[in-house]
Amino acid sequence: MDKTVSDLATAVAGIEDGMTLMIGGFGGSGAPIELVHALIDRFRATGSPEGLIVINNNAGNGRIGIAAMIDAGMVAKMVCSFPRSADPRAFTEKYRVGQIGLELVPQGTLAERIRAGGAGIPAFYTPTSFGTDLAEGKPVAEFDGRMYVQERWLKSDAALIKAELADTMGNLTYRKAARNFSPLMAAAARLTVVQASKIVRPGGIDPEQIVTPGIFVNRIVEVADAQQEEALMRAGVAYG
Amino acid sequence: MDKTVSDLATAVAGIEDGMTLMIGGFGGSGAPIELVHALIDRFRATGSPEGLIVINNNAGNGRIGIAAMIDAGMVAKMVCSFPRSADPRAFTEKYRVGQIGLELVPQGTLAERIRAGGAGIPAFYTPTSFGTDLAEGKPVAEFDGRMYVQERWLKSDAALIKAELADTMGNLTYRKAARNFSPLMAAAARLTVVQASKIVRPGGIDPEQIVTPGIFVNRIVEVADAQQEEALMRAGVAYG
Amino acid sequence: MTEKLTNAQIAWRAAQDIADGAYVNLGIGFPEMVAKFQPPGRQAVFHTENGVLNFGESPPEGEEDWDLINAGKKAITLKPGAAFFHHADSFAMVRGGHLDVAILGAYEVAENGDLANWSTGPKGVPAVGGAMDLVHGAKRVAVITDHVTKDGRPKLVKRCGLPLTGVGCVTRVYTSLAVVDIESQRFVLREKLPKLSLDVLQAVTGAELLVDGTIGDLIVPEV
Amino acid sequence: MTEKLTNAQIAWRAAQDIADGAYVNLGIGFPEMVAKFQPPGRQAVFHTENGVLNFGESPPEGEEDWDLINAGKKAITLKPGAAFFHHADSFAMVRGGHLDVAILGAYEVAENGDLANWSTGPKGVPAVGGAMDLVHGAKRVAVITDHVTKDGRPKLVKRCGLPLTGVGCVTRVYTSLAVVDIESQRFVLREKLPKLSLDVLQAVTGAELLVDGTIGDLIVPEV
Repeated sequence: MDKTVSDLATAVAGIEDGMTLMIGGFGGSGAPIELVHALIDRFRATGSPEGLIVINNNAGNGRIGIAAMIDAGMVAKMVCSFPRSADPRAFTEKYRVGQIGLELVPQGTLAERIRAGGAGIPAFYTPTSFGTDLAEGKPVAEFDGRMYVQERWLKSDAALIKAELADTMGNLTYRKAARNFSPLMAAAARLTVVQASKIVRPGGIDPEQIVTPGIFVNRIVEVADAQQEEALMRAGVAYG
Repeated sequence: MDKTVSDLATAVAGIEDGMTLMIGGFGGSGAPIELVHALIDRFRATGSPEGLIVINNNAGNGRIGIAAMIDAGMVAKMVCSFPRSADPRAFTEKYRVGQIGLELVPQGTLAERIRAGGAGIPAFYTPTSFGTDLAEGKPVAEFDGRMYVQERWLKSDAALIKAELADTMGNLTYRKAARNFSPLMAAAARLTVVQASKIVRPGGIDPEQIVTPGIFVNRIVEVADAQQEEALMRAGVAYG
Repeated sequence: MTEKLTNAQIAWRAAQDIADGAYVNLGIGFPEMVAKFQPPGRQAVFHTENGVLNFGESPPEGEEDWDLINAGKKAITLKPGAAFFHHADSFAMVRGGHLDVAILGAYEVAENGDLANWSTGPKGVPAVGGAMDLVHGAKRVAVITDHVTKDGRPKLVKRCGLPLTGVGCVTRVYTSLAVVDIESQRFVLREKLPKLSLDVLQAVTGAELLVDGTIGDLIVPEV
Repeated sequence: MTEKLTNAQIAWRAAQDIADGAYVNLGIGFPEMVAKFQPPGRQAVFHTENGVLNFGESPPEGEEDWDLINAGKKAITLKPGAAFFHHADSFAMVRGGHLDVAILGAYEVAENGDLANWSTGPKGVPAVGGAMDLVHGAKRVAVITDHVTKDGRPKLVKRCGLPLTGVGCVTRVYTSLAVVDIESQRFVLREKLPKLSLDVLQAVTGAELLVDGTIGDLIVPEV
């Protein structure tokens, strides 16, 4: 079994119009910039994929990564907890004129909904957001004298993930706080695509240290010197 | 901050009559034999703790560990998925004459209920057990055309856990499949007590490799040459 | 009905349907035997509920590491690319639909896909383990079983009489006499022992066997 | 009301109530300042929602590792004993009641413990982050805030007018003028600036301040 693919274009093949797409990362940490840009390249060449629903903690930063997807007109809706980042122009401009949708989800609920999607838990109760505008229309229930909001799982057609090490079977480690949502998204997506700084043979990662077991991963592509979104943004880089 | 205690008796102090106690391990792997035996020692010396509700995948094996607790008469009820182990005499004898209770929980539901307890999720839905005797009396609901059973979180007054490495702040690693329920129980208990093969200074475990962060741990005691339940059982050892 | 497949032969037949690279959970006991019979060139990744992916055979006696066991508490070994994880992650794999196949034993399988394999009734100590999770998680849930009980009663039945493990979950049954799919709540016969007549097979089956297209010959080597 | 505490002084006061070894989450922005003012001999363990426990100060400019950031996306460093974990585990810590204290900013705090700190209304792009989880997770949820808004209106109110972050969640408020507990859905005054009269303080507070025992002097060094 070898899940390695040779290039970024192959890695993101099969992500089509209207799909729901989870993208790992919290701000710039863990953002799979090269995979996202490969998807933008395809859109520029073919006009597809568009109409995407993108799930990420934020809604893009500067003119790169998810922000560049939004700029390019590929994103119909963002599902996120914090669309106001350091430089949220791309999202804000389209949101103000009604050209992009937003489902705002508290960060812990977003994480837990994605985790539930991967774990086969269709719904759960959380105290988070009870009594607030974000709980409107959701079922509530009392347990042990306290009120809770029912939340539904989140799944996706595909996930784009940035890992540190991968073995060819798809076992993954992450680098520092770049881990964030990625292990959850890997499990919640039908097609999980990973860019890893290095791909090693099976056995090249200690079984104790694997964070995402390969069962959750479909494709891996090596991106040895991956770009860092935060650095690109601070350098004022725009993609395309 | 130093969560280390000097001996096993101190480690299990505060576990009192009638408490709910999670005990890590799946069969013999990960069973914190020394902590369990320290609790039995106290019971033999003082008559307490008794009337315990014990949560573990199994219901003891041979005449050691949880089985020895049951033999000693400390356990009012087991919450487990598989009370029939290689040598389940201790539980079976008391169960047949109605001297011990049993709440039978499917293994994945047991894991998820404990995980929910640690994560502040009071209830969740699972497809597991729908339409079976084990779902009797539980609320059911339909999501996306499929039926699910509502399950409640499991929390406990205390947890006894076996780790491999611990640092003095309570960060833990485990050894191979001895991990099993322990990271979940550490989070779901009010008082989490850990026996570790080795205790190191903070920074002595790579932050990437910590499985249980110290926030979930209250006390650590070093047990350098911990006994292996399976080996003891095969040797026919009885505790006490 | 003197001629029937041995357990090993049933396991062999089930193993032929497992694709290379499939993620597979084998139930405790008889189903564990399936791992031995993977066709050459194919390598499945085996999952055990207690937190290991890609484990291999048992170590030689005396070399067991009792921290490295499977769900049946047997000592195992690791293959390259193995991973450890905790029980919640393990059952996320199960319940979340990440396993390609689960192969389980059965007391009874009903034509509506219901499975009974965890309790023979109120006597004794009940124990369920991970069976109820597995039947609702894997993409394909298959059963391997003798076609009839030790005293000759059908194990493929109209409706289960024993306590259920899961509702409508089984899609294929490999027996000592036949391979039967469950489709639209009916048994559909796919293969049978070549010398066995349909009538004789039907007589030891507790619900109607539909025939939909050709019935293949169930031919299994000595194993 | 010319005399009031600076933000740093409010943060200093809040820091005095954090025990040695406490697990603490500080909200983005102003609350982050609390970390600087831990009393000598005490060391809290700071948690950030994006998956780090026991982080320390920012690195010098130019030495940032942008894979090592806090919830405010600022570069951080690690202390010995730090740990990384994913977002679901991070919010298990939050929601599961494992944090001892969360200290957050506020637009409004009501005498019933309701907090509004995420939205100033329908205009602009809404963003909530982890605030709604934090207010229902930590064992103690405290707020640090100026006592009044920039245009002089009370931030401690009878009922919040802005969209809520959480219901009945705040137990203590550190302001530029006072320390106020919330008990049985009422504001209870614990400390005030020594020269400030109760009447003047009440006049800039949007709900009644109860007095229960002595009112301490809120004395804070220049920081």
